[in-house]
Amino acid sequence: MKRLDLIVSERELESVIKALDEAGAPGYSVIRPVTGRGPDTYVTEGMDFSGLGANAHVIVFCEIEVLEKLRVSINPILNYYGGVAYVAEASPL
Amino acid sequence: MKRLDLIVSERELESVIKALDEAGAPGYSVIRPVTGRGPDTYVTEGMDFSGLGANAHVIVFCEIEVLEKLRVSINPILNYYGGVAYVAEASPL
Amino acid sequence: MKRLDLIVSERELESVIKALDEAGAPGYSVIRPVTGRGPDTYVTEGMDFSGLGANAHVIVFCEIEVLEKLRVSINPILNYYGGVAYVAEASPL
Amino acid sequence: MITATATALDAGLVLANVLSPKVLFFFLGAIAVLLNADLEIPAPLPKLFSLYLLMAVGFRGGMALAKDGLGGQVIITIAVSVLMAAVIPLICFCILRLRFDVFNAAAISATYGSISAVTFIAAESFLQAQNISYDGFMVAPLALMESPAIIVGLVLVRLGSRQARPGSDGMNWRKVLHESMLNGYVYLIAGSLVIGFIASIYSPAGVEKMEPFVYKFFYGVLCFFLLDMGIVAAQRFKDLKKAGAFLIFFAILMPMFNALIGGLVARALGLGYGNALLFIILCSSASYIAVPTAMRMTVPEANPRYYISSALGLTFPFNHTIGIPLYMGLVYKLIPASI
Amino acid sequence: MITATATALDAGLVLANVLSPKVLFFFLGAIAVLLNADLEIPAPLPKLFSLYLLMAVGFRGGMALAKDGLGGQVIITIAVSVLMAAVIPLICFCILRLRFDVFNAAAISATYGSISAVTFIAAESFLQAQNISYDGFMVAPLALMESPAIIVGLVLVRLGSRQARPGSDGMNWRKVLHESMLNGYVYLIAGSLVIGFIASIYSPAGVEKMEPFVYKFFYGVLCFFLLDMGIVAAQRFKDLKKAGAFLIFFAILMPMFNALIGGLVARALGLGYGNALLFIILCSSASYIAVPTAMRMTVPEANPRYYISSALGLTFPFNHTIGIPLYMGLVYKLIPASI
Amino acid sequence: MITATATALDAGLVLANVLSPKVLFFFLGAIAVLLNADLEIPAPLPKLFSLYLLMAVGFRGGMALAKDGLGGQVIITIAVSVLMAAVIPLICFCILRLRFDVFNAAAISATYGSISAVTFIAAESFLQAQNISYDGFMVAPLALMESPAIIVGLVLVRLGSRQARPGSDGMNWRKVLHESMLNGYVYLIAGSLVIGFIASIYSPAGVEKMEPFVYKFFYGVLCFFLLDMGIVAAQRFKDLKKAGAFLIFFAILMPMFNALIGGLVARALGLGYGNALLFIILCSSASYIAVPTAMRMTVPEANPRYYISSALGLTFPFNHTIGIPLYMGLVYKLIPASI
Ligand SMILES: Nc1ncnc2c1ncn2[C@@H]1O[C@H](COP(=O)(O)O)[C@@H](O)[C@H]1O
Ligand SMILES: Nc1ncnc2c1ncn2[C@@H]1O[C@H](COP(=O)(O)O)[C@@H](O)[C@H]1O
Ligand SMILES: Nc1ncnc2c1ncn2[C@@H]1O[C@H](COP(=O)(O)O)[C@@H](O)[C@H]1O
Ligand code: NA
Ligand code: NA
Ligand code: NA
Repeated sequence: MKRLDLIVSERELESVIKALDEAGAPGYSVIRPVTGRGPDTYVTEGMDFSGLGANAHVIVFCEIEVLEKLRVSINPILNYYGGVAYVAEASPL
Repeated sequence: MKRLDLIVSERELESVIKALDEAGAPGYSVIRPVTGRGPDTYVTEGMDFSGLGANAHVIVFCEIEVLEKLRVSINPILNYYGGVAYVAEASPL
Repeated sequence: MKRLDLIVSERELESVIKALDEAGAPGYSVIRPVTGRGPDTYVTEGMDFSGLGANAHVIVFCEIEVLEKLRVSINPILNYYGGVAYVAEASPL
Repeated sequence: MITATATALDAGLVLANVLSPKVLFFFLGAIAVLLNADLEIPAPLPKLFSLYLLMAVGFRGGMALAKDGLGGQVIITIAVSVLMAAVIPLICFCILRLRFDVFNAAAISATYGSISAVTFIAAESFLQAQNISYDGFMVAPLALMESPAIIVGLVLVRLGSRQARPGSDGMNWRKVLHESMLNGYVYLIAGSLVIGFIASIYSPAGVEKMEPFVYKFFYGVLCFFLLDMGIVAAQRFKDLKKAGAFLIFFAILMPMFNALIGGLVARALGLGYGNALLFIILCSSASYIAVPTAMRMTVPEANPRYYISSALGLTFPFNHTIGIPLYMGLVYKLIPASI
Repeated sequence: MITATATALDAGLVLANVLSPKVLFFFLGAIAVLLNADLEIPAPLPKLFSLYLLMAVGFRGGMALAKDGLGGQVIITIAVSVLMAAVIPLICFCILRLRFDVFNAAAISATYGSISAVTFIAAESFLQAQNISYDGFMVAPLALMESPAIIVGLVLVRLGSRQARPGSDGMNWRKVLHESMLNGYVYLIAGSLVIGFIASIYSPAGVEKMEPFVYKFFYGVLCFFLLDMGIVAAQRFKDLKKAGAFLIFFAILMPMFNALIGGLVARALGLGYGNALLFIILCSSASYIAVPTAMRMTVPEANPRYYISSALGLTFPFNHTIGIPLYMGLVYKLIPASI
Repeated sequence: MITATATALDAGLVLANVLSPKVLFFFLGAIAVLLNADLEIPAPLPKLFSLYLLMAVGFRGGMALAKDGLGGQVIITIAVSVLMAAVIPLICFCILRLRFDVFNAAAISATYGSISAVTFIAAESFLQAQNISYDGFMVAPLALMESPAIIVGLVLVRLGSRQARPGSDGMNWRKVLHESMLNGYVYLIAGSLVIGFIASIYSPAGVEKMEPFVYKFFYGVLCFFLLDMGIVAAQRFKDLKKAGAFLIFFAILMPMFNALIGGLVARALGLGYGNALLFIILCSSASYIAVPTAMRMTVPEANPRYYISSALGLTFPFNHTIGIPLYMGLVYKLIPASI
């Protein structure tokens, strides 16, 4: 099994989840709000009041085939709007 | 060292932590609320007001022996009530 | 690429982030509040009202060279104040 | 002739209720979901509102109890309401077994045996707006009706399911009782009631300082909370549609039937207009607090989609909009005016 | 002579405004950032305050609308304010293009075309403190000025950027309209306005129970919220400094220029003192709610550092401290006293 | 004879205090922990309450200060209270060294040198309920007593620990001073005090609008907060039991001893009944806000279990229930009635 960690803006969460559903991910978990920094962006809780929100952390445990599909649907979102996605190994307890 | 990621309902958190203590886990961290979806369940923040709560994410860094014990105590909880548990490699910084 | 998971008290978050910046981490994400237990400490949300806070979980995806520098700057903080840091493999989606 | 007047009255009551701020905010939340508007009340704000509402309603109940005393109808009314919490699940169970397995039928039944504190609060607001008096002791069943409903639900599971269940060996009744009686919300409302009672007697200065908090602020928080409940209910209603027509009918007809039973019992108890409405609400509303939590723990075989969605997605909105004024109409028909 | 009086007046107004609790709490937050004090108002508390403020200001507006009716200047004033939300971005765009690319210029322009609800609320408080009357209908533009500003912003991007953009193939105008009109906050203020209006007519008892919540409690929450806004604005101001002098000047001079236009239009519309000030605030304030959210989605090429930091880091504090009394001085000069 | 009356008086005072809503809600929280009820007030709600309480108490203090002025006993009383924050840790240290190492003894001492804002607030409420007047300036020490206590604590560590400590090379006194004076809560209470003072003079209209927020709402939030504190204190009490009998005795006897010193000083200062009680509370209460935070940073060798649990798990509940009325009895004995 694989483990995918996605960190995206809360604003893109909906489209990321749609992509997960369409790629056949067996499930996912979402943690928010997440703050952070990228190479040239900076996200704090400060904009919470405005609805702009902060980031969300999405964890997906899935087979490698699902990742292939996600690569196609999610990478463009990350490239356009920002965010990171990393894959690691994971095995059920 | 191993890293165990557990995602369970907040309602089962207490019994999961009890199992961790009994298995001799050197420590653990808990993040909540966590929302998410499994193959046929769906957990949102919406029931927050009701005390039913959402999910919790438990991270445990431990030796492999602890995992052996946890397999016995935690897997039945996950099978009966739902939730996921995945293991990965991890080494101290 | 490597994935570094840090769990430290919210009180040390600022100095940890400073260390990340100085070590040239390309970015990081922060989740809080996190509760948990170590070998002989116990952190709950209960002290939230007091400003003492709970823990924070910091995730860093970075090259191994950054980890070398962090080992020097962050390990002393963890040794003095507590907290854990674990490294794992990760590859971009 | 009388019927015509009563019906006309009902329509006026429905309008007065539906166009009150609290119900309009509920709709605002529900419509946000339908239009997919990006309106969200993030955790733990809804919890803040529900803690506040339970604390305030308990405290107010305690104050009223201290003023009115425990004589007359008080003890008997409370006792009968606890009885209703055990009887109603039995009726529900018989109906639900037509379509559902034992586990789901029992879990839904327990939900309908118990009560919705917010529906009760809304009914109090309605009575205040209509200038109809009621007694503070009617709050007490809010803290007492969860446990019997849960216990009856579990007995039904026990009797109904033949094979042994994994979790049920030497099934920890203690854990169940604990969960049902020491659920945080049940505990808070009961505790606030006791505090309101004690403080009214021994600390009038403290009570006076508490009053702006529990009175002036109350209705606004109720509106805020109902805004959130509108969102949740509309989301749950989507779920409910998947569960099929039977449960949809059940979630509307059962409260009405329970209201009728409640009305008849209220009449037998000799309750006045206000108390009778509140008694009916206790019977017809369904729990989405302690019971689902207890069911999740003790009957995980049941699908929360069924028992939560029916209570929240339909019974709750129904009672808040049409139910309360409808039951008021019922009260006018059943209860002799002289009381 | 008249100028001297007016200027003296301004200084008094500035002082009265700057030394009011709301502005002082704003400073307290800002100074905390400068001194690096460990003061933090964690999520989602600021959201609680902003939800409450929008709900209350909408409800109060609806109540006033129900009392005053929709006759006279109402419709025309609302229509013109919507027009201003489209015209102001065009002016801003021309100026911003001197230094910024199309994407950033358009995003900042949209921000300044729209409004800041909290600045509006602060201006209302200011008028109340000065005992100057204003009309409830002035709240309506708060819900109506976001969409035109966003749409004009996007049209500018379309016209200005020659090459095709990845996200813009068959660019989903529907999505944009949805985002701009069904933004949670816009929806909440509009919905609360409608509820306040309906309930005032059909549920006076409900409105009465709502009053302590929307009135008594209001100013304190505003102070609490401004404490947070002081923190955020000071953090954003640090960002703004990196963006350079041009944007800093823009973030102060543009609101003043927009205020002047607004003042002239208000005079042409024949608005009274109070309404004229609120109209000017609609023109001169910049959005940090719906517009940045929409811009992030539709013009990700633009750097949020520019459009959020200019609106929040400078225009917002400027308007709250000096702007409001300054514009009041402008109103006294432009508007004939007889109205 | 006089003693008998005084003792009888004490019992009445204890009852009046213990049966007030605020103390009863504290018990409700504590009992929830004992019964393992599932009652939880999730983060950041307790922070919301504490921010509000500090903001309101500071603002009210500022208002009172503006009314009463800075003459007479004001400056001297404030100065002496700051002195007490430095003297009390020295006494505590000598006692604690009997059982604890330098680090823990110093950290606990600093805790007891500083103050508990919520205990102070509760004492104000108690005085109001007893119709005993007090002065607004007594709030000022709340913002001034943290720093001296922290500094004395660190000096004790320096003097007491012989070997060099890792963090202490060129030990950043600047960082320590920053942490102690610009702690978020200390900053907020001081800032709100200044705002209340300034606004009272220059913005009476603003202050008037602030009043419902800081007065009417106050006691209810205090109860809500004390419900949470009851939960936290009971959890901490479990910790404290592990720490042994010495610390348990210390956590009850030390506040009483400090109260006695405080009472004698209050008498020497010629304070009236109300001010004397508040002065005693400043002496006898222990900090769980700025001091633990500073100790964690500067004396990580000390175990938080000791210094947090003693202050929160026992001293806090003791002062809230028995302490306040007990000290009032002390005031009646020590202070001549004529004042
Ligand atoms: N190297 C990284 N490690 C962990 N999180 C990151 C990293 N880079 C970016 N992020 C997260 O992804 C968000 C978006 O980053 P960006 O794509 O640079 O705008 C940031 O706000 C961080 O929360
Ligand atoms: N494949 C998955 N990846 C990540 N989280 C999951 C996955 N499956 C389930 N979860 C989480 O575990 C919770 C319980 O899932 P379940 O066991 O299917 O009821 C869900 O609500 C998710 O938060
Ligand atoms: N083995 C572990 N696994 C996961 N989290 C841990 C572990 N040990 C400690 N932690 C986290 O790190 C925090 C500080 O631990 P300590 O360094 O033991 O004081 C704890 O409160 C936990 O949140
Ligand atoms: Na019921
Ligand atoms: Na504008
Ligand atoms: Na003290």
